[in-house]
Amino acid sequence: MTRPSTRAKKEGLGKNLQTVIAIEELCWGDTGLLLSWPGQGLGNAAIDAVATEEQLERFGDKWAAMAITEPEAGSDTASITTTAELDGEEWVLNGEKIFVTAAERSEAVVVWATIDKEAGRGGIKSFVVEKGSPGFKLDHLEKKLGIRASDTGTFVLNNCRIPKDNILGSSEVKKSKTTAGFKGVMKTFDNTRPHVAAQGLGIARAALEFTKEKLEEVGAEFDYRKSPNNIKSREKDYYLMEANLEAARLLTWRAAWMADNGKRNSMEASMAKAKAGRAGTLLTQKCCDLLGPVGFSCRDLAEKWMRDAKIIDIFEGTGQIQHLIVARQFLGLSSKELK
Amino acid sequence: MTRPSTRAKKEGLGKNLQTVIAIEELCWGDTGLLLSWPGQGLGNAAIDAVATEEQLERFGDKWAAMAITEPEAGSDTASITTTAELDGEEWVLNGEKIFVTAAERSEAVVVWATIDKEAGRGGIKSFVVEKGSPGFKLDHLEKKLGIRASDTGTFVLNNCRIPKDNILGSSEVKKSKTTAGFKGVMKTFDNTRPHVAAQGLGIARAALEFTKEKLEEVGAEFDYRKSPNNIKSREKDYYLMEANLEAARLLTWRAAWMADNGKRNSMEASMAKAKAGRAGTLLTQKCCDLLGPVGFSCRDLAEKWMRDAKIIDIFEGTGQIQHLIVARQFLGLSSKELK
Amino acid sequence: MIDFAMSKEQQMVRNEVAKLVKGVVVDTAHDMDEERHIPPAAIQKAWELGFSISMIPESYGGFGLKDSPVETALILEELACGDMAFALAVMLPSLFIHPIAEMGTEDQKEKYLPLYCGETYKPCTLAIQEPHVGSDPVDLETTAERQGKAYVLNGKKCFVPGAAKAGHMLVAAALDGENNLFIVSGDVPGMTVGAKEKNLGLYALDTFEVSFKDCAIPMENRLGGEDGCAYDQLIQKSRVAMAAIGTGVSRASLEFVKDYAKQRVQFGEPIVHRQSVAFMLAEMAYEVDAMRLMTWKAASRLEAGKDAARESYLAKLYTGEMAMKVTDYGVQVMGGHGYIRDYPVERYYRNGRGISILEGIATL
Amino acid sequence: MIDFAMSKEQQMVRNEVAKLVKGVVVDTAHDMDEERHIPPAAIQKAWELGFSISMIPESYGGFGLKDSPVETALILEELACGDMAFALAVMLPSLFIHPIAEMGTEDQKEKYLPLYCGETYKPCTLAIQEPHVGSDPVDLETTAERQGKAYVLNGKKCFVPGAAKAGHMLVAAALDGENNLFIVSGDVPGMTVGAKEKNLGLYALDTFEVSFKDCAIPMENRLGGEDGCAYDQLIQKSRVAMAAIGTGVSRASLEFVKDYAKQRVQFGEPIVHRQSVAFMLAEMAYEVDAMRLMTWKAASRLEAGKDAARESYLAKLYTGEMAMKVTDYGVQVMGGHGYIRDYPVERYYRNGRGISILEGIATL
Repeated sequence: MTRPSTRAKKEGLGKNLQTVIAIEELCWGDTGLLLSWPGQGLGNAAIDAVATEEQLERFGDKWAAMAITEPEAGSDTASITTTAELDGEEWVLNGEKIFVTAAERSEAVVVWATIDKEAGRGGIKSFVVEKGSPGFKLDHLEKKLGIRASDTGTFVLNNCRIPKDNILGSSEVKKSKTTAGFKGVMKTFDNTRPHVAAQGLGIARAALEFTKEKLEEVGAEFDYRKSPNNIKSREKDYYLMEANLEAARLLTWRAAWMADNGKRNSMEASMAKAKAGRAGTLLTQKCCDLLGPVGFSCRDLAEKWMRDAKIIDIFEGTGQIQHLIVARQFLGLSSKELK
Repeated sequence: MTRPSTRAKKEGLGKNLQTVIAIEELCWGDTGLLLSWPGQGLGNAAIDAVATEEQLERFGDKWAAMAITEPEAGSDTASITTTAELDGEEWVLNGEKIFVTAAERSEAVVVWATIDKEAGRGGIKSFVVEKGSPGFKLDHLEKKLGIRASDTGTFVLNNCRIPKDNILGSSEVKKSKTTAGFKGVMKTFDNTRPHVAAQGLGIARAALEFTKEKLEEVGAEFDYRKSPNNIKSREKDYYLMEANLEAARLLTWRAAWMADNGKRNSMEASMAKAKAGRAGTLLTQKCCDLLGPVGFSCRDLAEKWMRDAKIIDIFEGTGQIQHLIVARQFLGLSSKELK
Repeated sequence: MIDFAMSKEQQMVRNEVAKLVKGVVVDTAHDMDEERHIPPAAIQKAWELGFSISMIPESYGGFGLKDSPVETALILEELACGDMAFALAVMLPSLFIHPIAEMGTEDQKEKYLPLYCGETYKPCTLAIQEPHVGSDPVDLETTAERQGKAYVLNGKKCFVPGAAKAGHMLVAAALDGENNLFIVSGDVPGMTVGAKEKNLGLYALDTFEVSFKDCAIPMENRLGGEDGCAYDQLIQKSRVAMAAIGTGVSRASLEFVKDYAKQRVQFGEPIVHRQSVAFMLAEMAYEVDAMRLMTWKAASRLEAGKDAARESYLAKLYTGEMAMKVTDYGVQVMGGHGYIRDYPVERYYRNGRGISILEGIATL
Repeated sequence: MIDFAMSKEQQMVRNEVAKLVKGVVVDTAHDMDEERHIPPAAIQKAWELGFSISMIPESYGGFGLKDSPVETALILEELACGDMAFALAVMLPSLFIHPIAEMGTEDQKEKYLPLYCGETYKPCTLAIQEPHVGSDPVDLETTAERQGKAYVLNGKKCFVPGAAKAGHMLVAAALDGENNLFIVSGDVPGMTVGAKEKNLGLYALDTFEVSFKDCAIPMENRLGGEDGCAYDQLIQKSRVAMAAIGTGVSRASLEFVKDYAKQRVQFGEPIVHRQSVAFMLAEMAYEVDAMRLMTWKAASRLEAGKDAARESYLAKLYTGEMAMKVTDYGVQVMGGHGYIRDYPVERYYRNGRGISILEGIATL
């Protein structure tokens, strides 16, 4: 249900839309859990998207995490310094990867590394590194603000050796600055940004439903007829949150629907992620505020949703990066014109 | 009362603070009117700040407007193209100046022009051009969103000739990129930004008081004791507006107080302007919303305050420019590092 | 079935309106605003496209097409993207025609629809909003009281578009605590139409305060007869219509400043090269899309014959908030130029405030 | 007379606290949070600076200095800039000592102040907030009823700091509809202190739910005796104290990310070179200043002996909103690193939410 790319091919259109709806439901439960779901995640999405038949055979059923970020390369994915060098029949990888989701539970990790630093983006490739590969070590797991059910870790690659065939896509280095190869890897994100947005919808809806229930217990009334200025403050806050959630949901559905219908959706995917990330963050903060003591205590889940929701504004491209993507595409600007 | 710089010198400290308080009161009345007050405005502030004794004698009692902006030079004041060339005992000015406040009513205009385009900022000087000077023509007056009692106009300078002594400050061209001369002129704004912020306070307070009165007439109760989440939406909105207005006021007072106490306040002046401009804009919009039909009709003044308030977010440096100034100073960045 | 694509027919309708707007609105909107007047010829041209009467049965003078709230939402966005006052003026007769067609008795339809479904635009209108602070279209202060064979109306309405020239208007009033609509002839005694209102926005649109003092109207003029009408449904349609208009006004501001900001050079580069400007435009872009999607969702429910209380409420609430934000950003991006009435963003800003405030001034 | 300068004395006090924070808080705040525990030695060190008892007359064990709400606000901001949980723990006894000193009868002062104004930090506390949604410190559900020579308390409190170890606490309850405070001994029958609460923030601070079931306390334990106390004044002081703490937490986030953002290089430049980041920092900077000025204004009114109902309300409302916004920006500026507990902004974000929610957990 949550791994659309391979199955969608078989079952026809509409899978992206089905996926974002399913993800909202699952994250209404727990986002950390969803992220700890075998095979759910960027690693498998990348494999599904670009693996050869032979690679699909070898890795298709493995739970694969994705390792991009480095201590000095966050939003700036093009500046990664982990290297891969071909040595006979093996690639030798060296570097450090942080913020890897499902670092501990996964069976393999798709590691981004450069095979030619001079080539910039053109030299960046992704490699499937299976757990147990020599020189591949999970250094530590992070303690986080939220999504604590999910394990996030740091890997160190110290002369890590993997088979030559573990490279995803071609090993050819394109010398131009923005190559098809790098763009191909980045494209994975166009598909997954609506998924991340949907995670935000699930968290926000859970918080909102709980808040509504609790407010009704103490006399709040929700009547979609009355002028919003004559009602109680907490009631109007609720309506505004509901409207924002609905707006984020429709933007998310649209982006997924476009993917299902073969339309380029890079801008719309970023719109969804930008809106859902921000709306979810503000909405869960407000829910805690309206709930007062119930929103600050860990006895109920409102505080957890506030902690969880914040990640949607951050991972797989911060809100600022999403705005950059939207603005560049909407205005037709290059990354040099709008930095 | 509203022209502090010359008088403050005689009467001692506290004049900036007195001025911002007085401006708030006057703009509680009407900002357009304040801007049409003889001698109130940037032109006189510039003359007061840098004029020689002889010039003070000649222009001190003249109502002087300020002409900086050009069709292609708005926030980017350094790029002005109006030229001044010395021809014997006269300066000859050529160019077009827009958005000149009190264009029609003033008796003289302080015009910014470059005497050496190659020198960049170093070549920019200001000149007192009296009404009636040959080649100096008020082209037209603007129709505006708000502050309609104030006249805003466009001047065309076509071989406009003025006496050699009408230049304010030295005619020496400093070749460095950010010269003391240009900075001196820009410094005028450090002093006036809190004044502009205070205009915003006056408009916002008028709107807020009117709104409170009207809301009370239909049963709203304001009791500074009760938890803000249990009250009516319009009551909480009111409190939030009041708090934002108070925050903007205190930032404004602080900036003025610093000037009175000989402290460099460029950053704090921009903080006040940024906050007051934004808070006033949002607050007057919200007042109209809360007032419903009364906020949309011209029978009452709420709609006028909404139109007037918007100028505070724009003139004498937009909100974006103010954020730039604050950020550069707070972070210690040059204008090259943070564009 | 979730679908975000317009049908061919919907695209056609939208293109037709876009053509009209380009032809008779875009270049004249500024002058209409300045002169506080819309040329009747322009309105007549729009009338001839027949949107207001397409759903009216042919026997009453209409085209007998299926009523489509989604299509009407598309039309309203497009018209309002040209000019909000023009959009409201053009669609004005719908305020009277549509409720009669949907909720009127046979007699009422026969009597009133042919009057207004002809080839010439004839103003007829709807009076819902009341002029006091805190007024609420579902909590009316205007009352109707049964006296013998008449209903007697008392109360005050405001922002009634076209009231001065309207042959008839529907008036919302509470009868025994229930909201009802009454068909009122333009010359009925006890009704006073005030002078043209001056408002923050919509300078070009004629709106009026209308007062009723012991204004007696015949019993048969209660919309829907003795059963009354589905008043809440009218409110839902009115909310979605305003949401569509809010989307249009906001889009107009976005489109204008998008081009402006790409061309305006400051500090040696187009101002869109600055994140503060570019991010405002990005936010405007996705909020306009979100407004449209909210509108479409509510309109789709109405089109499917479902209750849209929630969706119409959220659509109006959201577009009301966002139209203000987007039109504010529009002015802000342009700086000083945004404050000058030579540029349309000034008008959008004033009109944008109307989306949340105005009630019952448009319908689907 | 409007004045924004700190007096020499105020500067001295602030510097002293800043030194303490640098010495015993900054490096340990993260571990205190992780271990959900504050080392008693650190608290004792702060206690020895004597802030909590400086205004208590020497005859009761204090220093007999003039009470200064402004000075206390400075202290609270500084402590909370180090760590909010630490600030609340250190100032905990004030919650009991100050109301007794200000509003207690002579007997109450004599009996209780010397117990807690010694050289050693001894916990005593205040129970105001109630655990239900919509709870309001001025609209209490906990009741006190007069029965013979006793007051009988019934109700539930939450977020009571230090309740488990407190020798005494003040409990807020409504007596005949009027809010009152009652002095309750830690071992009184009918009072139950629950397990340590787990909360969104303040992991290191011990807070508890406290229940009262027919809990009888002696008549003389009503604060202020038969006249009761100026309860609203306590609420005012409590609001301003929280505003000062909110300023401190926000400043901590601002200071941390200011340095981080100047050093963090992405896309070849420090991230502060981007307007989106720089403008967030600019907004954080002026909002922290605004929060502080709002706090100072309210504290000044209290210091002058004036009613500060309006100013204290606005200060808490504003700092509650802005502490959330500023600490959110703090996390956002740092991106993924902001989400990791190795950096303090994660803690500030959780604590920041407490400013608007928590009531009566601090006082001046």
